[in-house]
Amino acid sequence: MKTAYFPGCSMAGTSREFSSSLKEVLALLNIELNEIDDWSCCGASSAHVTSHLLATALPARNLNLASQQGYDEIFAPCAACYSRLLMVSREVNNNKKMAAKVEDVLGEKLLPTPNVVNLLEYFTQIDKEKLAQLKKIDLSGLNVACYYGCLLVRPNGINELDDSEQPASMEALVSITGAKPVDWNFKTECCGAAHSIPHTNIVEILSKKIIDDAVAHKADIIVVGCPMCHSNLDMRQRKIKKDYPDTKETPILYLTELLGLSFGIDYNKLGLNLHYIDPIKLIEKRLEKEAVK
Amino acid sequence: MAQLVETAKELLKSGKVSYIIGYTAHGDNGTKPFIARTEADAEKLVFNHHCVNNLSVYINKADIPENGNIGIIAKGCDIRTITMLVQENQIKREHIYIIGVNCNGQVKDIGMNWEKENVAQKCALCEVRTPALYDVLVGDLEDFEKPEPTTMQLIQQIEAMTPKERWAYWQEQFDKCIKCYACRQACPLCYCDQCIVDKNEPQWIETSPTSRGNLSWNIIRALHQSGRCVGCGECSRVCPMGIPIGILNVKMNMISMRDFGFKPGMNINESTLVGSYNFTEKENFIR
Amino acid sequence: MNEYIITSTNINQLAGELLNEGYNVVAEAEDGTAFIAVAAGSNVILNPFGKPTNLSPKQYIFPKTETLFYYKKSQTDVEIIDPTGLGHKTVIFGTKPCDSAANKILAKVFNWDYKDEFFNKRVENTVVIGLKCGYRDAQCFCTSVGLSPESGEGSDVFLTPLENGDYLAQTITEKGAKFVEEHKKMFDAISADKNKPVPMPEAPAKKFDAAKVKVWLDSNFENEFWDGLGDLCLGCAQCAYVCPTCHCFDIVDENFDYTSGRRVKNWDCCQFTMFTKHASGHNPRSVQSDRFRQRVNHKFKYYPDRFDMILCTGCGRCSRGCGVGMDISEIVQAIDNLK
Amino acid sequence: MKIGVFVCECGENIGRTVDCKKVAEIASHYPGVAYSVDYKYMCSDPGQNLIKKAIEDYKLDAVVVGSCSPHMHEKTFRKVCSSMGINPYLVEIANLREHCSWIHDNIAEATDKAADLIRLLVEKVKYNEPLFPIHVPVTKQALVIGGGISGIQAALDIANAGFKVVMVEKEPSIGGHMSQLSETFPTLDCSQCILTPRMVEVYQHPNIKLLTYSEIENVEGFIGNFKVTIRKKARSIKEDLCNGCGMCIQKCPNKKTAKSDFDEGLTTRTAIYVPFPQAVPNIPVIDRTVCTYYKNGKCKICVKVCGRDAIDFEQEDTILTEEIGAIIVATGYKLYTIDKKPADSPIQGYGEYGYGQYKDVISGLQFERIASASGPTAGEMKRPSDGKEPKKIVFIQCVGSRDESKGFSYCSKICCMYTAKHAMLYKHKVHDGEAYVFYMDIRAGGKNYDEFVRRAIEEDGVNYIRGRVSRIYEENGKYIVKGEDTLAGLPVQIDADMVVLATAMVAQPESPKLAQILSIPYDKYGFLAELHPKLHPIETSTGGIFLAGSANSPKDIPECVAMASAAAAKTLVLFGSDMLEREPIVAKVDESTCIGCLYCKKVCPYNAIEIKEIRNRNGELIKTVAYVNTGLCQGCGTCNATCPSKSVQLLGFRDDQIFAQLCAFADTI
Amino acid sequence: MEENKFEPRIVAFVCNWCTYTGADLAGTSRLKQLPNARLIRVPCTGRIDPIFLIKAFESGADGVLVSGCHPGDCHYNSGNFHARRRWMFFKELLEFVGIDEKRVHFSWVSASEGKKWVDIVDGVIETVRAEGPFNEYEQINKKNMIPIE
Repeated sequence: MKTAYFPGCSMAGTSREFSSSLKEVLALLNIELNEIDDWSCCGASSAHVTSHLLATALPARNLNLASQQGYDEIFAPCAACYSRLLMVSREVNNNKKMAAKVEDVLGEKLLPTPNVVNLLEYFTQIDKEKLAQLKKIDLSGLNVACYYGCLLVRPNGINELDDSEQPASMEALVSITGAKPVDWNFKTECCGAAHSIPHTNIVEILSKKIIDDAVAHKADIIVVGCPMCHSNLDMRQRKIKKDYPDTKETPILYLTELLGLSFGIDYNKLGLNLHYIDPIKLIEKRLEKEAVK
Repeated sequence: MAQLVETAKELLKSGKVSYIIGYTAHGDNGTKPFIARTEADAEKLVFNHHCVNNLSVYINKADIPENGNIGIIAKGCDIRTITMLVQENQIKREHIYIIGVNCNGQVKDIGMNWEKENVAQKCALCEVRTPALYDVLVGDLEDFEKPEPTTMQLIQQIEAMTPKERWAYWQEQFDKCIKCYACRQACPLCYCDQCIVDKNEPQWIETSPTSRGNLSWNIIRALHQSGRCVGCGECSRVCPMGIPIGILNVKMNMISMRDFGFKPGMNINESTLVGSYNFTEKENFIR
Repeated sequence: MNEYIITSTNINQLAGELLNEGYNVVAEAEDGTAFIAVAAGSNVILNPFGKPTNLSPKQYIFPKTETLFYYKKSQTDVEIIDPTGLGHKTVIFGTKPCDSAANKILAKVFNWDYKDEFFNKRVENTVVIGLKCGYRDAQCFCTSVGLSPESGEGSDVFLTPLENGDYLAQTITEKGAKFVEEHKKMFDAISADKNKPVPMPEAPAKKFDAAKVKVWLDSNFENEFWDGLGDLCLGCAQCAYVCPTCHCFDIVDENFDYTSGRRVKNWDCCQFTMFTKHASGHNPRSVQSDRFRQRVNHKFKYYPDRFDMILCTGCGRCSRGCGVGMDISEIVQAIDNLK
Repeated sequence: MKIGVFVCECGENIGRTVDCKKVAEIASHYPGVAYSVDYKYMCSDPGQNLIKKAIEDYKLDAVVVGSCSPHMHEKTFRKVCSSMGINPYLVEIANLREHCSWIHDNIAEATDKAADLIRLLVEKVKYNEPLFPIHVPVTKQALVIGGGISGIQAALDIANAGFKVVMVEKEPSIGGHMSQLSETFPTLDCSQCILTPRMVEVYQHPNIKLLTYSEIENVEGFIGNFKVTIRKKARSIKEDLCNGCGMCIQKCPNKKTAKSDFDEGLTTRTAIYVPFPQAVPNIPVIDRTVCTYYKNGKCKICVKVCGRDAIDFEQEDTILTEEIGAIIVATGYKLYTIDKKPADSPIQGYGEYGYGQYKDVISGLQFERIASASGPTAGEMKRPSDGKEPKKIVFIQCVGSRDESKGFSYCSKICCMYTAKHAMLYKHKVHDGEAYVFYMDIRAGGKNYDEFVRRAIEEDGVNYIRGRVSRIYEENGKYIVKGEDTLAGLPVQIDADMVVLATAMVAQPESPKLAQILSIPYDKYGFLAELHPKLHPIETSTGGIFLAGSANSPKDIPECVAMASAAAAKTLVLFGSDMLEREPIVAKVDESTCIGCLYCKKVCPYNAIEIKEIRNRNGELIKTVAYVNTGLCQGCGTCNATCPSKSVQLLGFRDDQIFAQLCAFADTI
Repeated sequence: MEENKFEPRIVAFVCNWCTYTGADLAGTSRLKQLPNARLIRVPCTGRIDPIFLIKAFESGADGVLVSGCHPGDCHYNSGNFHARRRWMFFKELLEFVGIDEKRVHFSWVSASEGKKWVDIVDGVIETVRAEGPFNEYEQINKKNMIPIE
């Protein structure tokens, strides 16, 4: 199994901390990510509301690049990229007409599409023991709400990793760190990503509900695996708090950051310093508490 | 082929098999089917490029007195027929000891020289140079120049014809037929005690070698083979009149491949095509 | 016996003329599978050095299928209609001695207790233009059955290839002489200087002594020699149908519809399981070895007994064509070598 | 052969477009036809007499009648002829009406065709052979698989008619799902009260042999002559000794080891247990998976307390075989698993409803238990999580059913009714409570059914909301039910105390396996298939095997009972005669030419082809050939067409008969 | 029928339970249809041996129609499934040896599809009429049948 790495725009931009923490963690597992050479937009942004063909051709190109470069699996940490790549690989395989059109657009033959995996699948593939061995700091005492958002375990029936309504795979990974995943309601509720730019007010309402429910179930932090979720929950949280003062400030971490923490990686290396809602204070507090006990 | 001889001797010595059906040298550079009953006989066994015969035909056609288990030397293609015979209840798997051979190509017909233009058609698209099923495997694979798949080409030519042309083509071919039934007798899967053509009351197929009888004979034979024929090509080979009967079967096989992804005799555990069905199946030709 | 020269061009000329005269003209097919009708304008293939055709020219005097009569039933009676066009005038070019010789052998059985008009009419109306044979292979054994690649036995006119490509034509029978007379202008007189026959390879060595073999057969119907002899025979009729002398046939009725049909005579073969199978299900020749013994005996014992002729011309077709390498000459040879 | 041809004018019906005189005239010239005549009404008495007379006068030995479709009068004319000593299968019917006169105008053409149709059959009938009905003996003992209400009803009907019945139930007690129910719609009478007496009746009936905690191992044979192998699982109790005092159960130390299936997991039970107090038979079972003794070889308290040393830890499964004449399959249903989907199952679960995650989101049957006086709450409305009385309750219909995305397209049929019932029961118990029902449609077809639903809405004030629920989540002790009111076109949100999911009926997971054992078809959901949805809803494609209850498809109690009685009736019809008479149109093997490739066996829809070994005098095997079990063969002839050597022939439609027809066709103008 | 006009001769093999009954329905509903088809009734399409079709052609048919129950409706559960698989090969085989597909027709006609039956019968007859007489087969028949004719 030769795996390609598809960063997508977020990893290079809004979610640099995701990217860096991921790299750091994998480094410990001495896994090196080999980026697809000359990758391009995954078509998630506005492509698929403007042109279906474009939205198909863009990911198809990347899939094909990967195949051409001899990869049989693509790892797309960004849930949006993942979703696009997955859906398109399905489409070109099942819809010959579309495949032909795409080939026409790209001006090249489509090779057998590689297997597409997201953050959860990627880490679930890694041997649990290996991860457990890396654990330096026990995060028990840290209550974590695992938030999957709308893409990580969907679409139902295609994404076979986990149940799309009551997923549990992230919890499994989180518990490696010793942190306690809380049982809560909004694991797969909408964060408003689609409206992120045009209707921030909607985003606020939706995101607030998520944060509130997490808090209501005693979560200290929310762990995510998707840049969109992260930006909505983290970046917008200040504004949310401004508009709804009752909101309890809750740091939002990427799964990789949480793992990194327990693997004893330096905060800044993980990019914890880049968060809008500073997680570091809270974490320190918790960990001290542990220490005192 | 010391390995082959040794294996054969061992089998006969141990009494695992009462005899072994194999090939022995015949003529200048030919072979012929041969039954080894003793270790001395086993010495005479050979395997080379001239072992085109499909010996599995002897499993239930020959009058060889059957006592105990049989050993047989078989190429991948022959073993596909053996698989069919097992699936069709003609022999129990445990009663036949298969000495599989890695096959490096065969000549078109007994006694031909081993040259590219003499390589049998069945070797052109062979997938079972190493058999899918055997009790012991002997010999090593060596590369050889595959022949042009002229059979396929011929089929495509015929398909390209108009119905009337096709009809004319086959009439010309079938008119040659003298009803010697060499095709039937040489076919390991034509094992009926009394072939439909030998049945009167009613005489579905006229026995006379005339255009009527010959047409229905060849059609019905191809039909009875469809989904069963493994394309060993013996029928075409033994036809004294040089009628390319085999391609009818090849054509049928192409259909079973296209519509069911099914190749007869490849997997002994797979259910046969004839006698099984799927609820939904190609029926665009049915109104 | 008169001798003439006929040029290869004249042979084709002759063929054309014969067609105009309404003859069936028959000669080797290009692919060498059989003797076929020569179409107007196409050349007659003479192939002295080529392998004998897969199928012998037997079919022109004893066809693979022949309608004996047609019938039409009504509620009360049956109407019988004779077939037409029986025994059409035919000329066969270039039969090798081993083929030409066959007709005489067959004539015996077809005129034995009952005179077979179908056969006789055909022989009567057929002119056989034989050809000296220059082909030798492992299966040839004409010399072992008292023939030779050079004999005109059974031909009406016998051709010998000359070095300049012409042929020496010898009239063997009355019919032959008459035929040549009728087409005189195609035949030139012999001119001593340029009549060098093409040198022929040595006649095939005798494989066995037929007389000696018969003696053994006379007393060894039951003998372990026969056991398992046919084990590997597939029991098809290739050997019999290509054979110039095999003459077994089967008579069946075929319906066209519910009132009319025909009675046909088709080739049959002693190697078929069904050949001797009784209605009861009992089969006196139950295993292939019995059937093969029958084949050998019929050719080298029964026929000689009855007609003082061996039912074999040594053309070796049966062996060449056999899919599993059964070779009758080898087997008879083996008998010869016994004890 | 002397064949008589009788052309019927059917009044004007045939006569108008077919010149029957001419047809009869033409037919009279066909070879083999000894007599040919036309008449106005062949099926009338004079017509029949005309045929009889002709048979006598002309010594006819076969008859072709040109008349209406054989589906109309074949029987009639066959009777007429057999009354004159002609075997009914030497009579053929040419369809001159439906297939000729009624569909053509041109008299010449129609007449030609009529003559042809008759000629074809004249030729065929020449090859017809006399056939005689096949008689198979009937074992007059029925097997009822399943001891639910359907099985009970069928068993009692048959037993009361005086025939022996073997009832096999896989659970330790009979009663099935009905015994779990509290009240039943539309009358709200107590389920237990009407069921228990019947259970006891079964137990005590002299004609019924009750085998609980048993399963069908194998079924051989055919209608009237089945041989059934039954596995009686080890109860670890000697049934003959146990008097059901229940001491062992009281004293069993591991009280809470297992969830109670009967209470749908709402309560726990001991390792040695009877499923429920009114269980029949009232004999405990030891659950070997949890019992301490089987775990670590110690305990044996039950042995000590049992006054009749009925406990037998070494007891093993026993295999018994029964001779059976007819089988009634009443294996019932199972509830759809609402839980989040199991990794292996192709069915999507309802994770969004949080069943299994939230204690107070429960299934229909669980609600039945809560509502039931014999249930865990003794019939009081208490929610599982904290035992509080739910003040707001939401019922969701069509959970599992009618939902393609979850893999079920069918309607579970009973949910509308039982949800209405649930809502009512709730309102009757919690007067100040609010009940909401989310529905797609209300399907209340049936006697007093719609009235029942209306009552729930109008008298008991249950709020019906037309729409689906998208999500349920818990928020400080409340369950937020988010859905849509499609009539108002508005999203709705209800903070409920308890949610009841009207889960669909699905087939028993084992039913495909059972179907294979019985060789009867089943649909893609695993429900057992009837022979014909309208005309043969009880029969299966295998003669002598009948269906009852929801093993066939979702059904409510009245339907199950009706169907069970119907199945019983079918069985009694079968038992009515000692010999079973069957159409002799069956396949026959020519063993002399059969080569035993057994493709016929592969294609036979009825497993009617068996393998027969042919041995010589010394008992050595010569060959194996196909053999047709005429008891099973239904006469489709697929084997005949498949057989390469035509060694198997379908009597009545043999090759030579069809060949003859085709030869006759050759003369068609 | 006047001489010059060609009237195709059609043999129709139909199953007893669906198509034959469907044809009955067509009759009882008085749906007019062309008179060129001759029905041969068999219990099930499973019984229809491809060899019937060949014999039909030998017997001078210009076209053949085979019809039975829809998949799943088979009175014998699975007879028509095996038939369907058989035809799949047979049809292409016939085409391959030069028997035009326009002369061999297959259909599912249920007992309730009287109208469909009529459409199919008329359809087949017209297609074959357009094809003209099956000369190829006539010729090989003649070869045997001389001098009768």
